[in-house]
Amino acid sequence: MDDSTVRIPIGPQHPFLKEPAKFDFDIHGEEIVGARMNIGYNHRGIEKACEQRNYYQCIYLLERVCGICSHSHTTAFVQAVEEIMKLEVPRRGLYLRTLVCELERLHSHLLWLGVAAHEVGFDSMFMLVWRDRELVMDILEEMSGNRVNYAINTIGGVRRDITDAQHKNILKTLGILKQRLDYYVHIGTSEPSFVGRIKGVGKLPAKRAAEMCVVGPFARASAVDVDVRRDDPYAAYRELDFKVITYDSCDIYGRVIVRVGEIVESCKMIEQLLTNLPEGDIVAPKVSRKAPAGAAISRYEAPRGEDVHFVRANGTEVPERVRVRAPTMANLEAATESVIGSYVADIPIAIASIDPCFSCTDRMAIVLRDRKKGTRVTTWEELRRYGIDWYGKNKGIRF
Amino acid sequence: MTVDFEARLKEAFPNTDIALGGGGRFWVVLTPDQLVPAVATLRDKLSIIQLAVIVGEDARDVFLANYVFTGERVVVLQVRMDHEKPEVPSLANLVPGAIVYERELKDLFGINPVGHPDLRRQAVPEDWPEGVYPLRKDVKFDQEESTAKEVK
Amino acid sequence: MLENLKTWARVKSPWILHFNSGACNGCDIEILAALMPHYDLERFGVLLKASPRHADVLVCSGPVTKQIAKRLRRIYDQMPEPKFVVAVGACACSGGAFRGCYNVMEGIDRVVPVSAYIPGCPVRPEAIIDGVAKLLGSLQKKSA
Amino acid sequence: MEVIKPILYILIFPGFAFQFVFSTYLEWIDRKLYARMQNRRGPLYTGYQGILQPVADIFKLFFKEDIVPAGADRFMFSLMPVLGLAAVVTAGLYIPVWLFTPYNSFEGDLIVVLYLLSIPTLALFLAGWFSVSPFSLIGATRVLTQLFAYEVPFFLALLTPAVVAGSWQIHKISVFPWTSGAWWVIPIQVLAFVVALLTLQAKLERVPFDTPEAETEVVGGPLTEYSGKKLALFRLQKDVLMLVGSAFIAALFLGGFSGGIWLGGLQLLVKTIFIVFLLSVIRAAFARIRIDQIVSFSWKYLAPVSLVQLLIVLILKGNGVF
Repeated sequence: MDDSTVRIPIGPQHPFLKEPAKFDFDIHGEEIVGARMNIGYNHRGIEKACEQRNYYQCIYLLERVCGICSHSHTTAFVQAVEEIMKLEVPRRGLYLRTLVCELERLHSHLLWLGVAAHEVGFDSMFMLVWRDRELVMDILEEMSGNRVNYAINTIGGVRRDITDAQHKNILKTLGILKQRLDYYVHIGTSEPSFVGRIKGVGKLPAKRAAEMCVVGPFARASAVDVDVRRDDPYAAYRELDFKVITYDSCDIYGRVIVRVGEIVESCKMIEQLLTNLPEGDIVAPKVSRKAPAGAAISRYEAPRGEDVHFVRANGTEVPERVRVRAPTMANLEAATESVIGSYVADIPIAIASIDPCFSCTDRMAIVLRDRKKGTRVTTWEELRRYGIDWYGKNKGIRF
Repeated sequence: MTVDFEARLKEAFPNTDIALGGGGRFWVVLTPDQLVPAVATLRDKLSIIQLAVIVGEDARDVFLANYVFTGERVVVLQVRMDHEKPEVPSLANLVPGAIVYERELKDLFGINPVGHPDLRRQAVPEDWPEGVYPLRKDVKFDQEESTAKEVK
Repeated sequence: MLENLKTWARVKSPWILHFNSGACNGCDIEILAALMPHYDLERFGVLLKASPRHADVLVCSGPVTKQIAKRLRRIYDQMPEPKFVVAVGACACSGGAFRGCYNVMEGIDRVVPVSAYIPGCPVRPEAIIDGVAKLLGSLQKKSA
Repeated sequence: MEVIKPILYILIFPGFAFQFVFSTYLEWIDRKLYARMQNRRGPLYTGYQGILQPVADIFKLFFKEDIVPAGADRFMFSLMPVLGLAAVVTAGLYIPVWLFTPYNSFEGDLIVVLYLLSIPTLALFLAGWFSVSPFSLIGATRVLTQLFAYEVPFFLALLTPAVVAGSWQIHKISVFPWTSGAWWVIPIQVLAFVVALLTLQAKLERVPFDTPEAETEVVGGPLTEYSGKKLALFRLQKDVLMLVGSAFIAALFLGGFSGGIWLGGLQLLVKTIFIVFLLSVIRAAFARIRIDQIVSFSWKYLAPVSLVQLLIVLILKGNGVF
């Protein structure tokens, strides 16, 4: 059966991918022996476009790098610009920025939990989780006026303050959400058919995870203890009390545990932020439109992992160079590798387990390691013949 | 902590220009030949192995490639290249994660990573014109040019 | 009589195929959100289908990157007649924030014919429902 | 009159017309229940509470362009939907809906029905096999693998009531609890009933046994390349299969539909909807399990459980309890 490896292409349009990307899997029966991916279907040239826009316009463009972690990219960008301009952001501004960060993490992780359930055909959980995600969306909409791209960051602070009524309402909604979360935590970690699909699947050992430079919940589920919020604190995280959740099972189950734990931590952080919300301005006064020459690197713990922005200013209103490194970029290679050895049925959940975001990544990459040399793209006829042979040999069926 | 790390970094890179930038980032300026030993030094002496990103830059007279390493602190290795023939040694053997970023250097800036295992077209489509590197400063795009005639 | 039946069935049962042609995800999650309990597009008989062969309406988001344009065309060609395309979001309508970027096509209608444009960045689920309802309404009018 | 009667049976009741109407109604019930369990409304504006939604779906598909993929085997590709539908509709003719025995009922018709109910699965497999897409092929092989997993427990489970009644005739089995007076044979067959429900779910390829059609994995499975009329026939086949499957389980395990045309009809309605309700609950409550998990689940649990049930029944029967 040495020649019996077939390659199935998945994407760029495939129901498990909400975004375009292309994977080629070499399969042997139902087992995957090689994997390789092409991304870049989403490359829109944002980095070049940033060089033609001023700093304020860039914020809005970068918000549209990705619709799920839109706040991550703007925060990372404005932090870099603030560093170059040497601006002091008022504490209330930092707190509100952090508040949106954590709300975004909440909605992103809920979204992920739903999508993960959908990948293994657990549509009821998908629907119910997304229903309660709407609660978070409502809070965000009330705060910022938008559901997805909040447009709340600006250089030197945030654009909108919250009122006392909103303050109360957020706490109230959070109370409802927390009750429901308990249920999802229970289901997500104990429902037998769900757990049966995720336990022991998509293994990425701790050592390999460190080598492959993975970040975010993906790394933390492989017992790699990294979290920018703690290691290199920004915004208001210095003043917050939170745990970094890690787990050592190195599989998808661990990633569910880590994300679910982070949802709970996020709820706690939001409460802390709201109770300790300082009075004062929300944005620094007199922000220049021009940034002095210089470069800055800004790190941000997005829901998916570490988001790195590099900004070089040249003394004008327009940045010289903006570089976005989205977390998915660092994780995809490792994720594709972790699929090797499992079944075809595990592809969607294994790829989805890193919460991929190709629009952030919008570049191309490869992977690696064909266990068998000389795999090839097969034609339909070969594929059919292979199937007939396989069943003939293994199940004694003749067609 | 900072002093300590700075001292160790200076010890690891003698005779090199090291600057402490904003946010506590260290900038180390190198020539292309110094890159591979420098990455090995970072790994062995300071145990920093996580490559966050490679940022290419077109500074008009030279090309820059900033290798951002994160770990205990953020260290940026800045490599300066000749504008006429930009080349850097590939880090593919030392840091597997560098493959994607290097490929993108080639696609968007035309910086050639020497010794890269697989240089395919990545960020740009297969039928992208040869020798046009979109992020170079001298490349301007006519907006109306980007129509969809070829697919219709 | 038969024509009426045809229109009725067509209007009452639009199955959609979602295609992301380089969007930022914002519109995509809102399309999904429109199918969720909060908005529940299934009330109108809308089902999200996986295969282009099963779908009637191609719901397309994103400014169409040059890499994906051919794929978009192919997906469209695979759909059986009668078929409709809905451009969801400012990018899909005109390129939106990405207009003028070197790797985008500036709108779905450069590649495939579009029946309905739903603007917004990103589109709200209510707007998607409204857009779909208007598309269906226009079908009804055409036949009447 | 004697000539018209069989034709009426086949065309009107319990043949084509009745089955089409009732099965689309059942699909609506299923979709509504499923939606309600997910806190949604489900179809709402097509007829009263969306009751005509499945009908609209099928009509729409009939009016759509019908594409046969370039590399596909045209004959087989077109034959399969018709074959599958014909098989289930024929099986449906044996539903014992009257007080008297159904038309063409005979000793041993249970076996015929069981085989007729296997044909749609094979049709689906061949349909996938003769399309030209890798997803269809993977789907098709999964259909067959799954068939090996659930078919034996399904047969074993349906054997139990037959053993109890001592007959291979569906009609006799269904009225046995009433004619013999031993109504309590119904509760003691609960294990077989559960196995039959789960395996019917697998036959219908619904969550948690929907690997062959898993959207996120293999697009549409064997049906990926189907469109228009042929897809409509497959959808209809699924609906009719759900009707026939639930009606048979109701007939064999829940005491049939005796009691004259009105009472019998009411019983048919209530009992079938009850089975569909159970199927919907199963669909809503689980995640999809992998194909290897399906196989091991059927052979580790379903098959032994149905054997145990058979043993219980045989012991009771041997002791002359009924």
